[in-house]
This record gives sequence, structure tokens and C-alpha cells, in this order.
Amino acid sequence: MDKNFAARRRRDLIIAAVLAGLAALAPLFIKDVYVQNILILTLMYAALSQSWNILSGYCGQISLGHALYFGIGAYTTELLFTKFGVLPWFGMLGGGVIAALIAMGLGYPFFRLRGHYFVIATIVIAEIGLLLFQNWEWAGAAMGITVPIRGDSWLKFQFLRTKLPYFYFALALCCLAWFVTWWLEDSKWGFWWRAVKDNPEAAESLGVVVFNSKMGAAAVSAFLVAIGGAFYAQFLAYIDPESVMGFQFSLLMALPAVLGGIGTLWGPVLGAAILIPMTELTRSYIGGSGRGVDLIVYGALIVAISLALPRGLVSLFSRAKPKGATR
Amino acid sequence: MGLLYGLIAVGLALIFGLMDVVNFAHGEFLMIAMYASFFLFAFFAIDPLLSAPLVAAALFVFGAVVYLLVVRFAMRAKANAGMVQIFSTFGLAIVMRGLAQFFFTPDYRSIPQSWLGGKTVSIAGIFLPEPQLIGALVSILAFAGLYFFINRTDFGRALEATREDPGAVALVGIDKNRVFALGWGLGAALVGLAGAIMAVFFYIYPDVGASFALIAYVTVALGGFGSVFGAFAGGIIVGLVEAVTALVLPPSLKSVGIYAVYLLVVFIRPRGLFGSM
Amino acid sequence: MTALLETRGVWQRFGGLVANSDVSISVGRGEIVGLIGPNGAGKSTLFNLIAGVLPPTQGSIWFDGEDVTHMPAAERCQRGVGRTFQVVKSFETMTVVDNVIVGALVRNTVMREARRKAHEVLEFTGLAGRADVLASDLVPAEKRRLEVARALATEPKLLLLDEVLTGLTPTEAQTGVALVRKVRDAGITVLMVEHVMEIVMPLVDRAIVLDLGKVLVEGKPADVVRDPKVISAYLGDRHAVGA
Amino acid sequence: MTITRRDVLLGATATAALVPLAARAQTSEVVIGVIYPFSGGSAQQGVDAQKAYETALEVINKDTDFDLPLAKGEGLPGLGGAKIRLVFADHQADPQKGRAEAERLITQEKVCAIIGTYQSAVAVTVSQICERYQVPFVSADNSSPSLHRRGLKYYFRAAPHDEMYSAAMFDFFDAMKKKGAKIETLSLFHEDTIFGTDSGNAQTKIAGERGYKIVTDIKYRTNSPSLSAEVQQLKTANADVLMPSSYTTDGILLVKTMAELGYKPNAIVAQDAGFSEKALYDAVGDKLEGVISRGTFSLDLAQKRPMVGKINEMFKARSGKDFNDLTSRQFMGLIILADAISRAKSTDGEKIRDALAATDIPGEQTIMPWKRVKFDEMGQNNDADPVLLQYVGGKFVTIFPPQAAIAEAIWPMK
Repeated sequence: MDKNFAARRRRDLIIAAVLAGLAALAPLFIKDVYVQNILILTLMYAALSQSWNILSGYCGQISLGHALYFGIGAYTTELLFTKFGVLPWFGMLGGGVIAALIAMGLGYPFFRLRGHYFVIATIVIAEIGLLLFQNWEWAGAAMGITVPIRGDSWLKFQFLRTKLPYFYFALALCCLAWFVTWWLEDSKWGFWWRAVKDNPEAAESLGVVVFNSKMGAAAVSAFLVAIGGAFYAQFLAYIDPESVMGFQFSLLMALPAVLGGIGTLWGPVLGAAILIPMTELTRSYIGGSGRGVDLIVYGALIVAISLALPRGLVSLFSRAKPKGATR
Repeated sequence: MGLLYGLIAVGLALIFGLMDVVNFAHGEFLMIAMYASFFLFAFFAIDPLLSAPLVAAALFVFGAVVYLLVVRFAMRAKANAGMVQIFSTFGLAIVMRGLAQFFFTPDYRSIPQSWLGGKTVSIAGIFLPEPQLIGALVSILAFAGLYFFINRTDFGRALEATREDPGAVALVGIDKNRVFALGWGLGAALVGLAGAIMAVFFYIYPDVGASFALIAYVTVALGGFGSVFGAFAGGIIVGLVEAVTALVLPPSLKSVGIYAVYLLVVFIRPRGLFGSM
Repeated sequence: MTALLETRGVWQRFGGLVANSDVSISVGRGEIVGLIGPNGAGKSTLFNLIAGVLPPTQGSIWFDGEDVTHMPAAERCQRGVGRTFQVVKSFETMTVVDNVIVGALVRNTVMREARRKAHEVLEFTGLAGRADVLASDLVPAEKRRLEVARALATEPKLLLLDEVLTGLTPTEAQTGVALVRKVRDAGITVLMVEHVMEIVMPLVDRAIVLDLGKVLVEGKPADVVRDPKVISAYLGDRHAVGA
Repeated sequence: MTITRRDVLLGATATAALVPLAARAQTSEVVIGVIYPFSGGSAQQGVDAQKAYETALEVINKDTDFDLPLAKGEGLPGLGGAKIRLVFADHQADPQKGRAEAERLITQEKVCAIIGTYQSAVAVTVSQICERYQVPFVSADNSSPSLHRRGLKYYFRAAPHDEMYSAAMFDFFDAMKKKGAKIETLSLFHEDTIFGTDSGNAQTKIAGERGYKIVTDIKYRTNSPSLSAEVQQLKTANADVLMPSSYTTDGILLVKTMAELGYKPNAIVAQDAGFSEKALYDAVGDKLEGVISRGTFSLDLAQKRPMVGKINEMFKARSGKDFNDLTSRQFMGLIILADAISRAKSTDGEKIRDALAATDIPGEQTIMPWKRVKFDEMGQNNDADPVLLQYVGGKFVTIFPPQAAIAEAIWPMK
């Protein structure tokens, strides 16, 4: 019964394993740290976008305020580390939990809102978060937090020159986010989310507790994004409100999923794999001119892809063939 | 200031009300309008107050062109329509910033002297800057005009009808695209008006739109999407809240007050104050 | 044995408008009951009260011996109330089988089980051949059937059908009628709202006629059609006689 | 508008950045990375900085007759006349991007030193990366005092930081008080990013030490759409001196709003940034008659040191602007860095670092009013004396300290 479906799920898993394997070998051939840096960012944004996709893609609650959770992850980790000496690994988890709790707390009032009202509320709440951190003296206010680096240490997850540990962590995070999505996709939650996205009223009549579904999606999504934020903070070894909680992060989490295919398993990875290297390269090689050409190219590409491929780049791969749960 | 927020927001409200599209390049429309009035001033010494209608006309054309070139296709999207709209207009915003930087250079511009700049009227001990006073006046006129326009003219009715049932309107021989293009033009023209007034007392550079965009969205949403009167009222509320918050909290947190009021309003009324849909 | 469903003195007001006044009906186990009435009689309101979309202003609703008046829709579904929508509400971006799986998940937490159940229901409703099609690609009659299939997948004790037969071609309607009978034969109680009497009368065991928010007549279909109050209500509907 | 000429220059540098291989093939060349915001909100500073560095490059690489290190003769004498090539990179005011670009410049473009960055937050990450790769970082125009206090070995700043600047302001107040001016109350007005916060903190600290009363301390959101409420508060407080720390955008809005609300303070003593920008004065110059800004540069120096005027002309030919506080620091930063590389006789990071640490350039051999350039163990040059400039009759005149002053301060400003 339904062999196609099972085969498709298995195929996805195999492809993912192969890709992850190849990615894991990449540093053997790519020694250039700048390229490694791009790879790390790509993996990180793929992971973030995959997490964002859970709430916004699958569950249909479009959030442009995920920078809040990213920032909370980053700040929790670094505040715990610099003020109380808590190792980043614990801070990371703590940040994830706090972000998930905040997401659920916000969910109470937020999930009553629909459409653009919801989107704007998410932008606004992230903006409020940014302003509060900007004015919070104990957390460094605008000065941010500089993470003291005293040599390579797995315990403190900091490394002077080598990028490999960061690379593998980003890869692991990306795999985790992908796997969580893969797993949830064929689960009660996954079905509930998609039902809620398509038609909350019908979902409710089929025994789906819409509110709880949204809360679940928000919590998972926020948790993973906060882990990403914690990683970024360790990677950068310096955070300030603007650079971990700015609106651009909310956007950069959404864009790969949108370009790649929102609400799909492969969309965020694919989108990030194209978008991030492209932004980095356009900035590095034509941004130095100070004429905004990089912005023109970047913006035009977003317009073009969103107009030409509303289902995202993944739709190029799966030619309108009828699809099961895995789409 | 509130009325100006309202004027900036009303174009957005109009476009949204007309076809459920939120224009994320709205701030950039404002930026273009400000540049237009700057260049009219710099090269032809036309005072921004006089050039306002010219700028509005130019923006009208610009808005219509943007609709025909981009938004028209975004509305045809078969899947993820909401997403496509958000991100195509967003991408457009980035392109516009890039183009502005390319052609106008990133230099900060400003109109140093105008008939209005820096004059102040004092009424009962409260100082009211003249440009903002005129801005408020123009805003009220624009609102009144728009209200009249939508409710009393054929074109206004065509807009309204197209919004309610595009299919039926097509049967009557009205070209949906033309009406929408005109709607976008009108929305942009209102921003043009706002931009011309803003140019008098604000600085101008490619990223200037970003300062206003979020406030404009909040204003529209506060009033209720699609409601012209809502945008007007929203603008006034935002202006007041901003002023009051700045007195109570550290000024760097004054936007928090605006945002908090927005959240409070939509929690109580999820469709904004005057939202009908 | 108590009735499966009972409403006791239910009122629903919207502002000054009274949609249901003092409605008390009951549906016994294994019955097919038709809820009919002219436009604006308050059928849909009552239907929504039973489904749990909103609580009544006054009165109580009992299901399977339990007061469910303030129970949200999702919970009622878990207790065994399934419903369809007058305006179809498919999950458009999901395939037909996925649509049904959502319903099946109420009673099957293991995905494999839910999937098996969904295919079973599709077989039952005659949609098996369309399992992997996107819901948005179905024709209207199929969408109606999908609604029923989805509700059946929740293994309800009571199935609420909201005008599932309206607007279908005669052939399609016949298939629909057959399906409803099949559902009842599977031991599921059916309460169906219909506007057009002709379609439902041959199908139902009992008919309840609502008019102006009140229960007008209740009884065997054959008696109901002949009742002068019913005739005048429907005529009144057609001739717009003010009340 | 001067688009054509700029086009050519920008085009040239853009191409240069695109063909690193061809360029690298040339013999004896020293590559230095320059990291600035070339797009986004502060792109203007990046573009201006580019002109300043190109001017410095011309002085170094060509034979000029100035009394500056490396001016005479072509290229770097210590490396057999090797020419310097600059690689520009865009950080878009984002610390992450700054860091990535620094890393790219070091590992791909093989730069032997980096100079930048305008935004202090970006300087934090860029200097960290430089430290890790043991490549010297010259902080040309960042003024945040916390930067050099992080124990970095490869961080150097020739210019003053905000505490030095603020101290100079208070020295000036003290001096004015002796002359009988009434200066008791201050209004602080600073933006909420790292620059404004640092500056505000420094001013608060010194005011407390020297017994000045701060009547309002307004921290505002940068790039606010309106500053009316803030200005209203300033007006109500009406302190003896208004001390703004604002970037250009907010500066323009502040001055315009002040005019609109009819607030004319007795004196404005500004923490540079926006108040040294030509754009600000173009926009609202007439309203700023008598405003005082701190700085480290003054064109008045041209009267004593003619080369200052000549170099300014070179810069003006490129940019259409006079040197300001930022561009002059950028120019000087590259000269100092190049001098160290030449003395190091090597492009090795550690050797350049040691040479930088040993730098001792007398003030006369700079275009700045500094005593000399000599770095302390934290990489800070404490002999970079700030000056206070007053905007009078459409240009800046130096009014403080006395040894650099060419005019008496006009107090109050109007």
C-alpha cells in the first residue's frame, strides 16, 4: 500500500545522507577560509530557513520577526558565558528553551491575528526586542558583548583560525533542522500544520486543535532558530543588538525558503545554496564599487524568482507530478 | 507629524484596500518622491510646495508602471500568492535602493531653503513648525479629496467595483488592469505628495524610505487595512503616541510605544480600528 | 437509551437578530435526520452550534450523554462528531489522501495506521482512484465527497452534512444519496441540512423543519411534506411574506 | 553633479578588485585591504573614504614634495620602491560581513594589513580577525574608546578616541569659564548605537568629575523619522551647552527640527561625526553659524603648513570636497601604515606590527595638529591632540587648544 510514498521518503533520506556526506568531505578540498566562511553561512542560513519554514511554510504563519529568537539564542549564550561562565553548549540549549517559551508566550495573543496583521505584529515584536536590548545596559546595550577568545577549545566552542569545527557544527545543525522537518512532515504534527495552513476551520472540525498546532510549530521553529543564533554568536565572537536582532535576519531566514520553495522539504536548503553564495559574491566582487550594483542584482533576482517560480526553485525538479506528503 | 504618517500610509491603504496587496516598496516610493522634489528644487529652483503636484504626477506614472511591470504578474501567481506579493515588492524595494545609489550617489541631500523651512508659528505658547503645519493641511485636503474621489466619481466607483468583483467588472467592459494600474498610480501619487512635503524638512538619501516604511505599515494596520479613514486616524494616533511615549520613556524607546499600541489594538480588534474585512 | 444528540432550549442571538429561539431537537442512534427549512430559517446557525463553531447564547447541547455546550469543535470531533462544510473547505495544497489522513489522525496516532485508514475511507467513498491528486484539482462533486471522506476518517458517531447534495447534477446526487445510505449502514448517525426538500425526503428517516429560528414541524418525511405549516413556510419564503 | 569623473575612478577600482591575479603578477607590490560600507545607509562615508585613500596612495606611490613620510620618491623605499595597491571591500555596516571580508582580504588577496572601518561595531570583528591572523589593523577613523582596550596586539589607532575628544571639550569649557562665560548645565543628545552610547558615557563621566550638571541626557533611536519630541525636551531644559553625538542623517534632522521648534541653544559643541560632514552644512549651514565640533583636523593648519592645503587640493580634485575630520584621518592612517611597512622592509604581519609599535612621527610630518604619532602598548596614540573647530562664515576655524587656535571662540554662538 502506497509504495510510492514510502519510496519517496526513503529517497529523500538517502539524498540527504549523500549530500551531507559530500558536504562533510568538502573541507578536504576547500582550504580557502573565505570560501569556507561562505559555506558555513550557507549551511547556517539553510538551517535557519528550514526552521523558519516549519512555522511559516508548513503551518502558514508567516513570521518576519524570527530575528527575535535568533537574537535571544545569541544573547542567552553569550550573557551566560561572559557573566556566569556557563559553557556555550548549555547556553545554547538554554537559549533554545527560552526562545521556545517566548514564542509560545507570544503565541497566545499573536495566533488570533490573521494575514498581514500577523506579519506586521511579528515584525513589530522583533523590533521591540531590538530596542530593548539596545537600551539594556547590563547586556551591553549598543556596545554589545565581545566574547573573549583564549585559544582553541571544544569546551568553549571557540577556535582561533580553523573554521572546521564551525563548519561541522553548522552542517550538523543543518542536518538536524532538515531531519526534524523530514520527520515531522510525515507525522501527526506535520499533517496538522499543513491542514491549519490550508484551512484552519476545516482542520478544527477534524479534531485538530489549531491553536496548539501553531504553538507547537512556533516552539520548534524558535528553538532551532535560537540554536542558530547561539552558533552565530560563537562564530562571530561579538554580538550587538543590531547585528543579531536586526530585521535583515528575519528576512534572510525567510528568503531561502521562499526562493527555494516555501513549505517544502528541500526548498530552504536549495534556496540557501543559491542565495547565500550569490549575496556574498556580489558584495565581495561588485559591492566595493560603492554604486549599489550588488543591490540591483540581488533585488532583481528576488523579484524574478518570486514572479517566475511562485512555488520556488524546487518546482523545477518535480515537474507537476502528483505528490504525496513529501512535496 | 501624525497627519504626515497618515498621508504616507494612505497610499498603502488604498493599494491594499483595492487589491489585497501590501506594497513592501512603499518606503522606496517615498524616497523617489523626495529625490524628485530635491532635483526639481536643485535644478529648477522650484519650491517643494509648488512642485508637490508635479512630484505627485510623476509618482502616479511611476506607480502605474510598477504595477504593469511587476505587480500585475505577482497577482497572477497561482501558488503562494501572498508570499509572491511580499517578496516581489520587497525585491523591488532593494532594486530601487540600488538604482538610487547608482544614479543619485549615496550622498545625503537636503533642501536647504524653502518658503517654509524653519518658520514657526506660535499658537498659545505651543510652537508649530510651518512645514509640518502645511503638511498637515495638505494631508487633510488629500484625505478629503480621496474620500470624495472614491465615493463620488465614476472612476472611484470603478475602483470599488473592481475590488469587489473583478470578473463582473470585466463583463461591463472595464479593464481590470487599467483600473488597478490607475489605483497604483493614485496610491503612489499620494506618497509623492507626502514625499514632497517631507523633502522640506527631512534629509534625503537612498535608504531614507526604511525609516518610514515600518511606521507606515503599522499606521495602516492600526487603522485597519483597506480603510482610508483608518489610515488617517491611524496616522494621528501614531503621531500622538510617539509624542507621549517620548515624554514617559527614554526617547530611544519611543517607537516601542507605537508598536505596543499597535499590538494592543489588534489583540482587542484583530482587524484594526476601522478594518472591515 | 438516550438520544445521541440533543439540543435543549437553544437560543442564538446575533446582536438584535434572533437566529435560533428555543430550539430543542434530538437525533437517535442510527437515524438519518434531515434538518430543512427555507432560507434564513436558522438551519446553518443550529448546525454550527452543534458542530461547536460557537457556543449558543442560551440553552445546552448534549452529545452521547454529555454536555458539550461549551466544548470546542476539535474536542467534539474527538468525541465523535464529524462534519462537512456548505462551502467546501478542502486542504487545497494537499493531496486527496493527505486530506483524509488529517481526519484519520484523530483516532490513529501511528502514521502507518492513519494512512491505512485513509485509504480504506477513500475506497469506501469511491475516491481511491484520486488518492494522489491535489485537492485543488478535484471537480466540485469530488470535493464534496472528499469532505465526507475526511469526516468519516475521524470515525464519527454522528456525521453532520451541510448541504452536501445541493448543486449536484442528478446523477451526482444519486451517488451522493447512495453514499449517505452506505454511511448509515456502517452504523453512523446522520444529521443533514438541506434547503431543497425534494432531494432529502426520500433519504431521511425523520425530518425537522425550522422556520424563523424555531422548530416548525417534526416527523416522518411523508407527513412533513403534507403539513400545511411547512407548505406555507416554503411558500412564504418564495413570496417574501413578512412575519 | 560630478558623475563622469567619479565613474572613471570607481570603474577603475572595481576592475582592479576583479582581476587580482593579473595585478599580483606584477613585481614588488604591497597589498593593503580597505574595509568600508560601500552600500547601505552609510555608503557615502565609504565612497568618501575611498577618495581619501586614493589620495594617500598617490602621495605614497608617486614622487611628491611633501614633508610626509614616503612622500618623496616613488613607492616604499624600504621595499625597493614597491608600490602599494589597495583592495576595497564592502562591509555594509554589518560586523559579520566585515569579518568575512577581512578574512577574504587576508587569505585570498593576501593583504599585509587592513585599514577601516567607519562603524565601530565592525571594527570590533575586523580587528579580532586581524589579531587571529596576526595582520595589523589600523583603525583610521573609529572613535569608540573601548576598541583599544581589548588587549589586542595588532590594533593601532593614530587618532584620538571619544574620551580624549570629550576631555578636550571640557578643557575648553573650563577655559571659557575662566574667561567669564556661564557654563554650568549641559544637555547630552546621543544616538543609540555604539558610537553615541560610548560618547554619551564618556561625557557623562567627565561632566561628573568636573562638576558640570547634565540637565537632560537624551538617547534617541538612530534614523528616527522624527525628533520633534526629543527637541522639545532639549528646548524645555535649555542647557548652557547642547552636546550632540549624531551621524549625518540625524544631525540634519536635529538641526532642522530645532529651527522649526524655535530652539536656539547658547552653544552647540558636537562630537564630530555628522557635524563634520559637508552634507550637513550644505543642508542646514545657515542655521549652524557658530556651532563647535571636535575634530582632529583643521584646514587652518594650511596657514602654518602649506602642504596641508596642497594635499587638500588633491583630495578635492577627486571628491569635490574638502578634507574633513574623517577623510583626513583616513589619509593619515594609510600614510602611517605605509611608513611602518617600509620600515619593516617586509610584508610579514608581525614585522609590520613591530614597526608600527615603533612608529614615532613628529607632528610636523602629518597633516594633523597632533604632537606626534607614537603608539602606547594598547596601540593608541595618546599624542593626537583633538581640536575644537567653530563654524563661522561658511567654514571651520580652529578655536582650541590655544596653540592651534587661530581665532577666539564666539560664545554664545549667536
